Amino acid sequence: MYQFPLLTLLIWLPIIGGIVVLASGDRATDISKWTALGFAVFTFLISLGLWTGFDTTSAEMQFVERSAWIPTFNVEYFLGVDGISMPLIILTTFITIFVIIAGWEVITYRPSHYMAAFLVMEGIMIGVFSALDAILFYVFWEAMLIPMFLIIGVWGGPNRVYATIKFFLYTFFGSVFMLVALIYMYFQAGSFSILDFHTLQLGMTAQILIFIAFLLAFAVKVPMFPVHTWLPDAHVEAPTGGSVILAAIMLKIGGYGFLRFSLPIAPDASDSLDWLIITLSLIAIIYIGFVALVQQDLKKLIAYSSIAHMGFVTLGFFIIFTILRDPSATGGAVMGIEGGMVQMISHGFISGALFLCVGVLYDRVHSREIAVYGGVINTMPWFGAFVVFFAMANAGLPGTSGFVGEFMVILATFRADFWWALLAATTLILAAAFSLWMVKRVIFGEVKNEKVAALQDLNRREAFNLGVLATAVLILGIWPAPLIDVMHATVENLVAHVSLCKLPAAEAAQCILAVPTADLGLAGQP
Amino acid sequence: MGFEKFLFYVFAAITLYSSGMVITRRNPVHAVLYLVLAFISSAALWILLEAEFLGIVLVLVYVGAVMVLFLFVVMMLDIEIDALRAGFIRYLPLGAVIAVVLALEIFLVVGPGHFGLQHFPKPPPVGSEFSNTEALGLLLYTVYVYPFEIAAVILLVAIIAAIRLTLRHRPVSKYLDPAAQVRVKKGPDRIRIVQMPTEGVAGPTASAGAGAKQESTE
Amino acid sequence: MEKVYLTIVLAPLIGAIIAGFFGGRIGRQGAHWVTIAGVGLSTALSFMVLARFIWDDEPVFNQAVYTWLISDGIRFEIGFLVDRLTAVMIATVTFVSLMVHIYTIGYMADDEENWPKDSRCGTNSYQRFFSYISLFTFSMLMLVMANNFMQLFFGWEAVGLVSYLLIGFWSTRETAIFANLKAFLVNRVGDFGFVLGIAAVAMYFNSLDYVEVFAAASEHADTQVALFGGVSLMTLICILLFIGAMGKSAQVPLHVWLPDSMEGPTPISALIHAATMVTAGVFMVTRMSPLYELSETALSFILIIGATTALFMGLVGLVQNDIKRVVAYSTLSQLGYMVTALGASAYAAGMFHLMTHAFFKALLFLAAGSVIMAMHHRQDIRDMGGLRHYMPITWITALIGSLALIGFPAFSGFFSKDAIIEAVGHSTIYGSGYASLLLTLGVFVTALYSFRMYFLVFHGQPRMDAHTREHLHETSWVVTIPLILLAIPSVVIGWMVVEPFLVSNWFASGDWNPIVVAPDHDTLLPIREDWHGQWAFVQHGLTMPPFFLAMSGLGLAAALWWYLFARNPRIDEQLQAMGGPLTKILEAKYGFDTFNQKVFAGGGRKLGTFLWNTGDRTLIDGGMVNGSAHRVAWLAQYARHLQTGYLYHYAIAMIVGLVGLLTFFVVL
Amino acid sequence: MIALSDYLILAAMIFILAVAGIFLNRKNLILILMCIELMLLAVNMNFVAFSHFLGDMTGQVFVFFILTVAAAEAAIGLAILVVLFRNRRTIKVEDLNSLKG
Repeated sequence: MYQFPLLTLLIWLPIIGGIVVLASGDRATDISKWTALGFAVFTFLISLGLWTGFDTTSAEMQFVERSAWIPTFNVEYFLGVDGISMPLIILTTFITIFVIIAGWEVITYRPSHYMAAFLVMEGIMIGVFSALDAILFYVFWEAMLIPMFLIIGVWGGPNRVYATIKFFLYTFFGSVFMLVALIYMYFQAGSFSILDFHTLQLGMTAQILIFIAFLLAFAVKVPMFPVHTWLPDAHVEAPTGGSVILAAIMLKIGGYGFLRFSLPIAPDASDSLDWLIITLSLIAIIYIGFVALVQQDLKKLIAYSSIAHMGFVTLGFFIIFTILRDPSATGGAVMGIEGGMVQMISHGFISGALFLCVGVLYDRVHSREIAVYGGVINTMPWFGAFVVFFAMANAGLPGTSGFVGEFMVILATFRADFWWALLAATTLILAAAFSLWMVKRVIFGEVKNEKVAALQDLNRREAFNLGVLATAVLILGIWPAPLIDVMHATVENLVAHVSLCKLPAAEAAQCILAVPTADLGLAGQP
Repeated sequence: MGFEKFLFYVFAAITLYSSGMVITRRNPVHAVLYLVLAFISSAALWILLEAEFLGIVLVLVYVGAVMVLFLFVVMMLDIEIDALRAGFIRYLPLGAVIAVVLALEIFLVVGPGHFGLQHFPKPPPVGSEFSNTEALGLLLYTVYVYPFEIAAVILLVAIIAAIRLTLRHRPVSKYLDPAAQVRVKKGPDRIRIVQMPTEGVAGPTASAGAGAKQESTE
Repeated sequence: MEKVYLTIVLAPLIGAIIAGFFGGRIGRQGAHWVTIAGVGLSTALSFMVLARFIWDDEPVFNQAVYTWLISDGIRFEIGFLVDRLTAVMIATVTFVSLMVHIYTIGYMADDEENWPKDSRCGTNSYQRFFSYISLFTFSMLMLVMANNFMQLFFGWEAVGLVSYLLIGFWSTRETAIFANLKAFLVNRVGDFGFVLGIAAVAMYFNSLDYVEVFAAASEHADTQVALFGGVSLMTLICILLFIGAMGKSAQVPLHVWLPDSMEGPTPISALIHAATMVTAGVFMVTRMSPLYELSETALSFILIIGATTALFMGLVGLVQNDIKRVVAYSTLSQLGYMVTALGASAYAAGMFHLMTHAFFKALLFLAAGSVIMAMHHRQDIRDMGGLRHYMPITWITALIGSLALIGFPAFSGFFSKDAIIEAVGHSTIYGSGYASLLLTLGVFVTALYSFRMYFLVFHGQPRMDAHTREHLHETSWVVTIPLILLAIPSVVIGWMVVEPFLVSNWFASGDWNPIVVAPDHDTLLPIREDWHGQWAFVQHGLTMPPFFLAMSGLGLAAALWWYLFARNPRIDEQLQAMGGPLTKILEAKYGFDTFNQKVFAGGGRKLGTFLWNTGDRTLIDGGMVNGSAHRVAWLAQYARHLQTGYLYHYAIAMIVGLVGLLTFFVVL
Repeated sequence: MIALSDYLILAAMIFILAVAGIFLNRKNLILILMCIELMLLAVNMNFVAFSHFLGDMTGQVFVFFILTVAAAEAAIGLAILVVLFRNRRTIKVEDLNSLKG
């Protein structure tokens, strides 16, 4: 059956766009900017086709494209989306538009290259989310580093070399272990298809090693404590657009990886090591919350807050095993994963918007120090309103998208353990404390100095960016059902898959999870 | 000992001797000439192996072009031979040891024990109607046509690279740049309007005045 | 009816949006008219709903508006549950809100003066203020009309947000933005418990819908949770939810934000921090009565917290000199009364006091605001005095409010407060004796601080400076009309509703009874049995200790601050000096603020700095990240000598390697 | 009859001589280049010999390509040498140590 190759188009259109923009060069910057924006908007419109054409009742991969790539090693060009990756792709195409707009006037050094880098980045990230072949995934995964490396390294701040190298080495360090795991599974499964990996029976030792390999890759990306320190540095040095993409989308790739690889491939290892992830997540929530509180640099503060929020994502993903182990539990696992997913999407909007806000200030004053500001609302009332709004969303105020994920994860965590839920819920206090204390020092108060007094309120471009993001945050907060509906079938299937023991018959005695009745009757393929 | 065997040993001896000379002659010109000899005798050996086309190519292309290039370069550059030869003896022991070890090992592998006639019998000689060149050409232009094209490109790249590397614009040499001539536009490229100070008619008086001043300072 | 309820909720929201986003375009007039129209419409419809509940026996409305999301079998919905309890709440909320809207026209008229000259934020602050209070009305209505826990939490936080915005409304004042941050954070501490309570409900009931949860509550009456060595599930849920209420309704020890919140403009102190938002906790517990009735431990906890708040916060009110802070501590104390009533299972009495308090406390705050306006935004009661000559309407209405507050017979506060004290007296659960004693003493304290303020402000010699005195005059009609309109219910509402509220269980309609009381907790039973009409109740009250205590408090206040003060203006300071260490403790507000500031705020910051410096920067970055880089660099120092740069070295190395490999393959 | 091993041994001896030549003339870039040519000759000799004894023309095709590439290599190598000499006035390998760590 012929199917329109929507995913291929989504991946390559922005990349081609990037090349076109690159080729158009800086002679006529207006043309290249408009071209870039055109490509970004067009990609976004096309990506909406994923949403409208998506069958929410099915947990199968959709929009599948499959053709041989490197036949010798059975590597395929294998694309497809399900309810987990589809929202993330749309988030990617959506956020890219704002990144392009945000760089419109601010980037004066080779603007066309800047725009091109983001377009290429967009295509690669869509590739990561839609690849179903492990090698294809790995190629996109690593390729993603290149544009980001350039974005930070070329348009970054004064300490950008340190930050880029730290960023690059950190992420690279993690991902090589993943490659080893992928190759190992290739030898076991005879193909690089991720769906084949899902149904692969693996012994406990193998599962644990694979799990740790994936953990190293994804934990760096998420980032989880204690491999998070690259993020604040990268954020501080990155240009605004880079920070937005980094926070809004790249971090999500780690979370996505847990759902696509760790959980379904090594459910028994995830089950036996879930305490590790939960501990790290809770540390991220509390420890990082306190660290964020004392940051003197706006971007660092938001970066740390991102880490804390991503802690909720991993907590939601791995809390499910405690619930699954408990025979008396009446559900909650699905809610944990869905909460984590919603948190990822919502954090994409909120952190992106917060970094745009910092960018607005930085473009005017060229400082990110909190101490430099004070009383900004007196000269920039609309901007102040947006910052307060997004800070509230960051603190998880109901009615904004930030609440939905946090609420669901806390609800799910409570089913697993009261004390974990108690610790997780401290974020209500900590997130409010660091967000609003920042607001108090930057936005409110008397006009602190002449720089602040000379500030001009948002221009149309900035107001558009923040306004659209604020609308998105509100809509998602007021009516998240469409988002949940999209992922519901997939997540339920994933939980069904994860709740079965995958150990071979010889080790079946070690199964904590339910033993599948039929031989490898692993509840279909998530 | 058949004639073929005789030829083999003669040419093999010449090849080895000239190779030895290549690495031991003080004068690079001699070394290159010996290298040429080694190549020619190898070509003869290849013809013995019924690889006529390659043998001829080796002589024509390699000896005729590449080695001449070597010779040309060696002669063009003004090289201090003695300085280059220093340390020759010093490294002889190490070189000898390595060579001996290497030789032993290779002989262990490629000796008659593995590659003797009983393992690889001499193929029957092909008839006179068989053309080695034709067979090679058939293969090159059908199965290996893409690598062949690529090889052509590599040669082209090598030519361009060599030219580009050695090209230099001598400031003293006069030459025309057609590209620049074509690009000339009306206006500033063709005509240059030069600002000249007007030489007023009152010049002599002014100079007279200056002269008067000079006189007064004197 | 769904459309009516939607209109009630959305009309203020639409007003808020128009005034907020298009404030500059529609101007001040437009802004206050559009918001008043919105809230006015809500008020009218709310009264219509109330009327239909009273006379037409309107059926209970419980319906979802839309599904927020469904996950794991739990439906999260946005929907309304409107029964008589809700009807009373929405009528009270919208009415007080409407009064405050009207009053604000006068109060905020010269608001630009509160902003620095170069502030672009101050230009539309008038419109913004209206937008906020309308938004608040929307949030509060969402809270009280919710039919599930999630929406309750939405309203709960949304009112917190608006409260945050309004306390920090004059954002150039350092104290204001300190207070709003504090308010939000302390509320968040409460919400922290609240959200865990909701999570517990979701876990054990698999639903967040009120009706479903309440129906299943009795099944879980004996469920034990393995925490703290075994605790009843109901106790856990109820205490967790009540922690939220402690934050919102400012109960000890989470009360610290309320006095500071007086930094906000006075209309919102009346609306949010007296009449409506702070009573959300009381409403919530009443709504959850089917759950609370199942846990005596939780009720005792509530009782003790409430009683403690009621007396000790009242005592602090005695030493305050800021007119708004006195009222604020009085609010704290009265909230304590309401909460104590809940602890004694006298939910109806709690709701009753909530309602009467909404009127008379809003009245008192608005009167205080009127005084503040006349005094050119000076708030120290020691600089006032004799205002009754200049501001007769404010004086009379303030007197009515104060009398209602101290529970003067036949005023609204009398009925509600008496009912509470009596109910607590009948309660038998743990801590009821303590609570009963504290509440009774509290009556005396209430009368004392209320009339201390009243006499200092309205009686005696004027003590303000000459300039202010020249400009003293009664405030405009937009201020006085709400005062009068609030004064009327402050007097009569108690008389009107005491019977339906307390005696005939009016809240129950059909087979739906929102206020569930276990038979052995029914502390209002004696009142019901002994009911012979309002007159009899008043007469009975005249023989009870609370009345004598109130009167003696009033008398003492009159003696001290009316009679003695006229002769010796320094009497206040002398009295406080006599108090000695006691005054110190009261002035320090029992040290809560200092403690929080030092331990939580300071400790948190210190901990954060420590974790950042030691954890992130030294251990992770210094040790692991840059450390490994340094190790590599150190190694490279030695390894770099291998790179001689001589071609032949590389060639030789290559050949030696080749020989090595060959040896390996051939020999081995 | 000449066996395959004879050719292989001959090729090996040429190769070893070339290796030894690199050791002995380690300072003379031109001679190093010539030694590399000798090595390639040895390799080609192997190819031709195997091609003959296995009756497979592919070996000769390979030699053909090697010759092509070797010619290119020699051309560029010599060009680099000329440039080097022009810039440094020497081709002594000892002087070429910019890559020293």
